[in-house]
Amino acid sequence: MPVRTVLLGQGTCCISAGAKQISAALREEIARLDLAGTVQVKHTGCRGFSQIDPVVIIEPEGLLYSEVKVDDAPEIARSLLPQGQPIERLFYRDPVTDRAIPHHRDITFYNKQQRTVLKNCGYIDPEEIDDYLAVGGYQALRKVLSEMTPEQVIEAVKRSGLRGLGGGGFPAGRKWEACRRVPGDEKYVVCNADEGDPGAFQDRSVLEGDPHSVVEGMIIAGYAVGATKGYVYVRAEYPLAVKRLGIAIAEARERGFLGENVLGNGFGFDIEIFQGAGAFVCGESTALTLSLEGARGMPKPLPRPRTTEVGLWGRPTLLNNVKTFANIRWIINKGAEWFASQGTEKSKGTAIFSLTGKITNCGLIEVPMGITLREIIFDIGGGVPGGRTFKAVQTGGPSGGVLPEGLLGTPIDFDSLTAAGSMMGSGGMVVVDEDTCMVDLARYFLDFTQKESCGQCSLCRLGSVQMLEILNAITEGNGRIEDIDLLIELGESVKIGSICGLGQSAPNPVLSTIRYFREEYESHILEKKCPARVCKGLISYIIVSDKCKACMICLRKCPVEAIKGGKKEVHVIDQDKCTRCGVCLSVCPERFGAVEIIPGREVKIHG
Amino acid sequence: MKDRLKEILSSYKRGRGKLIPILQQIQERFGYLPEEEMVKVAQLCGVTESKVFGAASFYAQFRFTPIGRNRVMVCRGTACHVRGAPQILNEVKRQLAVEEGETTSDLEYTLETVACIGCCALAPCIIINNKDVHGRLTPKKVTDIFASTKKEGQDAG
Amino acid sequence: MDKVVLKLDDLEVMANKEDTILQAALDHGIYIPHLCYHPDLKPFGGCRLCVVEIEGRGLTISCKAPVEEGIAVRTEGPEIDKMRRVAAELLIVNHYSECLQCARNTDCKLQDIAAYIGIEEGRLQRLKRTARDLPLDDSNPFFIRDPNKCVLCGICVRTCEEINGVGAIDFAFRGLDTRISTLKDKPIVESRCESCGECVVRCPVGALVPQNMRKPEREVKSICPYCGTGCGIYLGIRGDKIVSARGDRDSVVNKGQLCVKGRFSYDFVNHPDRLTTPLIKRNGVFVEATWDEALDLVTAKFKEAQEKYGPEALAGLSSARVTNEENYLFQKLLRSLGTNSIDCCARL
Amino acid sequence: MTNTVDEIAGAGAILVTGINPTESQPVIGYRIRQAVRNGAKLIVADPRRIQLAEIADVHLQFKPGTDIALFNALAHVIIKEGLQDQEYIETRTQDFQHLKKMVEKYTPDYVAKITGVAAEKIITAARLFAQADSGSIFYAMGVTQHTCGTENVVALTNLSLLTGNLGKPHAGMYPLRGQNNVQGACDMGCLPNVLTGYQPVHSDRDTGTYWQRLKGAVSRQPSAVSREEAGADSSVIESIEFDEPISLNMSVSDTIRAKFSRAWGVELSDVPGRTIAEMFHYFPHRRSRIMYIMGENPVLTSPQAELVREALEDMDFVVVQDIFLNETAQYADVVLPAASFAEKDGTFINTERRVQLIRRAIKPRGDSKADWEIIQELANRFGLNWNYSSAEEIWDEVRELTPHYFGGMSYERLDAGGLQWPCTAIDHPGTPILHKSKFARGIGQFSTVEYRPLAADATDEDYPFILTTGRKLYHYHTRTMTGKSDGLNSLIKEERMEINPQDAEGLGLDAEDTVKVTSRRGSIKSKINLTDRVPPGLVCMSFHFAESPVNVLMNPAVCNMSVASGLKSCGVRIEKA
Repeated sequence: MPVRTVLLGQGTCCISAGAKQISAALREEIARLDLAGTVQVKHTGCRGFSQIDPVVIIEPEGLLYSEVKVDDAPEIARSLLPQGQPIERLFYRDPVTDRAIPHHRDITFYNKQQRTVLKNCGYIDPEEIDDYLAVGGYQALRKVLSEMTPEQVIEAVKRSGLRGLGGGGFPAGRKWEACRRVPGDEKYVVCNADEGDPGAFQDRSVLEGDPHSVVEGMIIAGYAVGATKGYVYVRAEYPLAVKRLGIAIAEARERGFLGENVLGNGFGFDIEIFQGAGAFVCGESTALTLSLEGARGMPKPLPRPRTTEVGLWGRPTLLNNVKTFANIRWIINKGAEWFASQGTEKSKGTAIFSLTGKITNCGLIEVPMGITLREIIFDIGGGVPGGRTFKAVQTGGPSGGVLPEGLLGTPIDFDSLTAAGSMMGSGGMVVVDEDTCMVDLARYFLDFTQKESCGQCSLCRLGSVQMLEILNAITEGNGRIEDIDLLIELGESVKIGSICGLGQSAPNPVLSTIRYFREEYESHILEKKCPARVCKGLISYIIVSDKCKACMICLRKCPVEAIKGGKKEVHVIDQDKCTRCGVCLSVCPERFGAVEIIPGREVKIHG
Repeated sequence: MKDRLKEILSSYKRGRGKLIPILQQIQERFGYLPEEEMVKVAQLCGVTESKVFGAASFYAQFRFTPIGRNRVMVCRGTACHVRGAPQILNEVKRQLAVEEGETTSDLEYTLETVACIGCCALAPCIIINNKDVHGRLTPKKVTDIFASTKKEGQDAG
Repeated sequence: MDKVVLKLDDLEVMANKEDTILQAALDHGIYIPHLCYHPDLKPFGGCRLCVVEIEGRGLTISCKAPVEEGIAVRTEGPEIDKMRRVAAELLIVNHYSECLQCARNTDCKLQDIAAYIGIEEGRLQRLKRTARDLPLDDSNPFFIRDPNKCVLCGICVRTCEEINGVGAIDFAFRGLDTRISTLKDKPIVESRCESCGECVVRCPVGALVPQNMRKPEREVKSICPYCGTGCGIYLGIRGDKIVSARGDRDSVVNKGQLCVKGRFSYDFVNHPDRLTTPLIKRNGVFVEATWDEALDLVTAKFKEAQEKYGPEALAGLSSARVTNEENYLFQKLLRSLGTNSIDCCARL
Repeated sequence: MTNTVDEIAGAGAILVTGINPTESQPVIGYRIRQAVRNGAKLIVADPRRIQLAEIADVHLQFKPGTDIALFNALAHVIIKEGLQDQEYIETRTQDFQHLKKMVEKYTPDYVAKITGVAAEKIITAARLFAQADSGSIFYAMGVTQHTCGTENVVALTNLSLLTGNLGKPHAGMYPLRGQNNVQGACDMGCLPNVLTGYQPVHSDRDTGTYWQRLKGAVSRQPSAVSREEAGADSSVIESIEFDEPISLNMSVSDTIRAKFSRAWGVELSDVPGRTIAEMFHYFPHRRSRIMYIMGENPVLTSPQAELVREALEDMDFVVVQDIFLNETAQYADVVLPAASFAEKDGTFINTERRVQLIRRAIKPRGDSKADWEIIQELANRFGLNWNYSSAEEIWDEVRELTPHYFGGMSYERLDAGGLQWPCTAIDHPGTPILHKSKFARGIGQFSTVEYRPLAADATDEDYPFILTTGRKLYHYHTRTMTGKSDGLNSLIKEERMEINPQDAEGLGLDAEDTVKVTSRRGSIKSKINLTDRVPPGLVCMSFHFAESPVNVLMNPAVCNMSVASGLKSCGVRIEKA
């Protein structure tokens, strides 16, 4: 029996950081040292702390090595010899205290979290069903099939208070019940894994790290609503998730969890993977079903029957998010009451966020509902790095909004976030600092939504473009003060008038940035300055004369020959010629740091 | 009510359900969707050619012109954006002398952007040929990447 | 048919149970702005202009909302007006603006909406023009497609699909790039389009217009002269020429629909090759003659042959294209002249 | 047509054979597609992959000339699986047992060998048609223009009767009319043997006449329905529901002749007249000496045009009355200029038996006159002393003499919308559906028709391809009208014979090549269209273009029952020109 297990995260992010090569090297070394009998190397999903990937964990000690390189493999292997010692230099260092932390359980990023859905991500091999079974996998399904009626299952989900974790927050139990009630012997269960929100990757991580939990949840849902067929609609940009889910489904079928006669119970259910071809709007239920049917994913306008009544192929269809399905086994195993005891009055259980942006500890986190933004950002996330100042946090992706520092006390739940002008959305949480321009951020999100607009309804198609054009003008220095009110008017109309959630929420980033950062808009328009020094039209590159060593690098590299000067002659940027491409800044040797960006364009005096 | 239901159900030609997977396979094979193939798919799925094109052009994944030997995707995810993706995209454009969605004239590179590849910790990043992720980029690093890949390409050629 | 009573603004109206709020309103003379609704087609819900408020329930689009007993519907109100105005303004700045150069000038739904809302120049100027400059498709000899005037109501797409079952066009791309397209945006003649023009007659704006369109002065009801279906038509007349044709919506046969021939192919009536005077062949060449000369000659020859060979010498071939009355007289004449040798091309 | 165009969209199942409605009757094509969208099952039986085949549930792509075997096989499956409408058969038909016995040998496997259609497809098609709530059958020239045309129709009628689909909504038989007033021309008595409303002009006492042969066919396969559906020529009186059916005996025709003689003030002949085929192709000794041709172009439309030209040249005198100087007019001694449909009042009868008004919209071009005015002037030169001042007056005379068809159809009523015959009285609503409660004869008769291999114009070594004909959407008939439209001409410029790419490759043909097509009767030239709409071995042309007069190639052999020409297929040889 192996004495030790080496856990190696193999999520997309880990692999991007080189986890595959490390694994190969490590295995080779272990074989070379003849440790194969006592050390088992296990591939797992991502553990979520992307910032320090690739991560190697040694169990049972619980040692964590961060930012491991291929060259570290021999040393890690040697440390696993009976006489081996932990490798201190690979320990994670707390960014605040700079203290080395050997054990993963002591890392603040982890110890403030409450992992349910992500519990096994990073601990089990997602390509081995036995690993899943070893942590109690498919017990919920066995229990459901042997002890519970479909109605009892639905009752349990209802009592748990679980709400749809795809963004909408519709009570899952009620949706299941509605789907069960519609007569029909042909129904579908669809798992929405079309995670198109730029800046969110929790669905991917769950599918890569613990795919069986989703499969199990779907089978239980199928039993509860009376469906025989399930689809997982997953982005084609997630090849690893597709692969692991495919393996999981095949294994589940082999073990009798899927098929015509699940666990000999007479209940038949099977799952097919459908790879979404890239359309953000397909996260909307009717668009998603149209997409499954091979059509353009154009959401169907209200009033219309719900998807639970007329869904895929016109049949009753239960559509839930990856995380919603992944929660089901816990509700069944630990009980609805256990689940309902977590979180807040109206938002039960946990929330998962992709914590990114200007944040020290970037990664995937699972927290109890009700935790405040401040706890997430500063305790788990470690605050803003590089001594910069926190400015705002953006949640909910393109559909959400930004919240300023004053709202950091806002508890995380569906309703509080919405009230603050943002939303839970699909769980993106992007922290921005003083170097981020809020106008540019709003422009960025609108650029995204207008590209992703299905083009069907006039308000979303044309309104989002109109707003983008106005924001472009503002960021280029051509804004008019009345544009702010125009943005609000357009935004509110698009909000009221668009067909689907994508359109209705498209103005949120603009409206919330105006709400909390109106002065930034005003300085763009009135002072022609971008305070965050981002908007090209409203900044200037200058060469600080006493830092300039007249090395000629920037002068030669400037594509428009806007830099004057010569050998031993301090360089100066001709602001009329400068296109603000930023080449000078990137080529100026770091030790000089002579090129700086300053807000505004009235800088000729510097010449 | 019965009539309405009948109408709803009969409007579905289920062959259509395989449309997108089939298009994905075609693109896998050709790198893009050739016109003749779309005509064949239409017949196979029992829909008209315009429907095939309408659906295909809706999704970001599908292309209608041949693709370069190397596919460069610049992530335009939020994390990448706030960490400087626009500059990265500009630099890539300049390196390859193409705009987004275009292919270099020597068919060596196709430049695309992608909503998010989910490597937010590595932001800003690009992914080449769907496998090589280059993260924590600066414009300078971009220059290096293409200098080396171009060289490799030449060596291979 | 079951009826329900509802309130539309201050009017209490009775509507068919199957109707939508928009249908009920239009039936009762209450105009609710709309672009993408067409009575022949399933509702689409894209233009968002037909928004109304059902009291106690909030806003909804009236083209998809069914009437219900007792509901009170408001077709105007501050929130509705604001949203509708913005939607209309967005459409207008996205639309080619030279109305006088448009074949649909004065017969345009977008103009109707602008008139209803009352466009303020100052408001429009705040917005960026998003109208495009895409190439026209004039490949079809009978109609022109102008994507720059298209409002993406999808009526043409639905017509082609729901009315004709052809499906030559569909929405393509998305966002601002969304357009109505054939496979790979090729010219419409290279698609499976059957040139029936059903989309042209339903287009609410000038995005689909007949080539060389001339508005008729008056219309005359008739029946299409082509195949045996017998579609009802209205011929559009200007001066003494046929300049257009449209389907008769009241005809139970075609319900307003026509094919390419029935809608666009009346050139033959005014064609210079038409026979305008009797001709007599003299020495192998046709020479113009008066009616008297021609008919006298025919009479003389008929009589001559009858005397020489008997009445059976005469045979007549009648036409599947002339009227019943004429066919009747034709056989009456031949039979009156003593022959039963009359046939038509029923078997050809 | 037994039912209406309006009912099509609600059909439960539709069998389309020998017709390409999306090109030849486009609006009916829309309705069929609409029916499919509404859930109808569509079965297309056609050697070509016509457009409707693309949306069909089953496409039975049979070898040309094997229609009867196929239809009998469908009957076989229906009976074998007990899918027939037993109650209908018992109450409304007779001789079911004969049919049952006859179709016994037409097993799917046996017929698969004959037709080249997979047995499973035959079974599927039979089930789809028989299990639907209602089933309608669409056919036209592709079925009737065969040497066995009438038999084909009988076989189809058997299917309709078997499944109880005659006399109810959304069902029935739809023989589609190619021209706007074919139905009217026949209903008006422009046939040698009958007067208006198919009233017999003479008895069948002479042998060898058209009428006699028709009667012969009737007695061999006495299904009332099938004869009516075989085409207007066989729409004999008894097939229709009249208040007082007119029986077919000698005294009746005498009475009728007397009635018309009295009304017209002339003595009517009871000498049988000649059919079009007889006028041009057969019995040269019985050829007329004088031809009066109104609005027709037989030089292009008749099979074996050479014979027609010869016959016309041989005539003493030819009068052509038309709106254009067409190919036939070249053979005329006198040409009379007629007014177009837009320049006169009158009525047309459409394919669903609906009489509809046309109205004068503009005045006749130049000195041209409405056909009826020309005929009247001619009549008066013979001293017939006619005095019609309007089309309506003529119509009223038709109504008076044909009360069992048109009695109730005043112009006033027609002005409000068309009416479908029979419409016997001014308060009669017209008849949308025929045979609703009973057949004219009281009972529907199953008839037995056996498949016979096509002998007349089979393929052989010298003529290895089968040529069939069809219409194109963008043209009409011989293009006398559509050829004047620049738009239509630009959409289809010339004839292009459809040929399978495989065959073209075998012949070494490129897409832009011109071919010479030769049959046992002549040869013509045509460009080609490489398409898999036609299977290998089959080629297809239209008769629209004078430059490629396909009927030159055709076999004038007639169906021995209905005298329709065998225009639909013949063996040909194809060479690069």
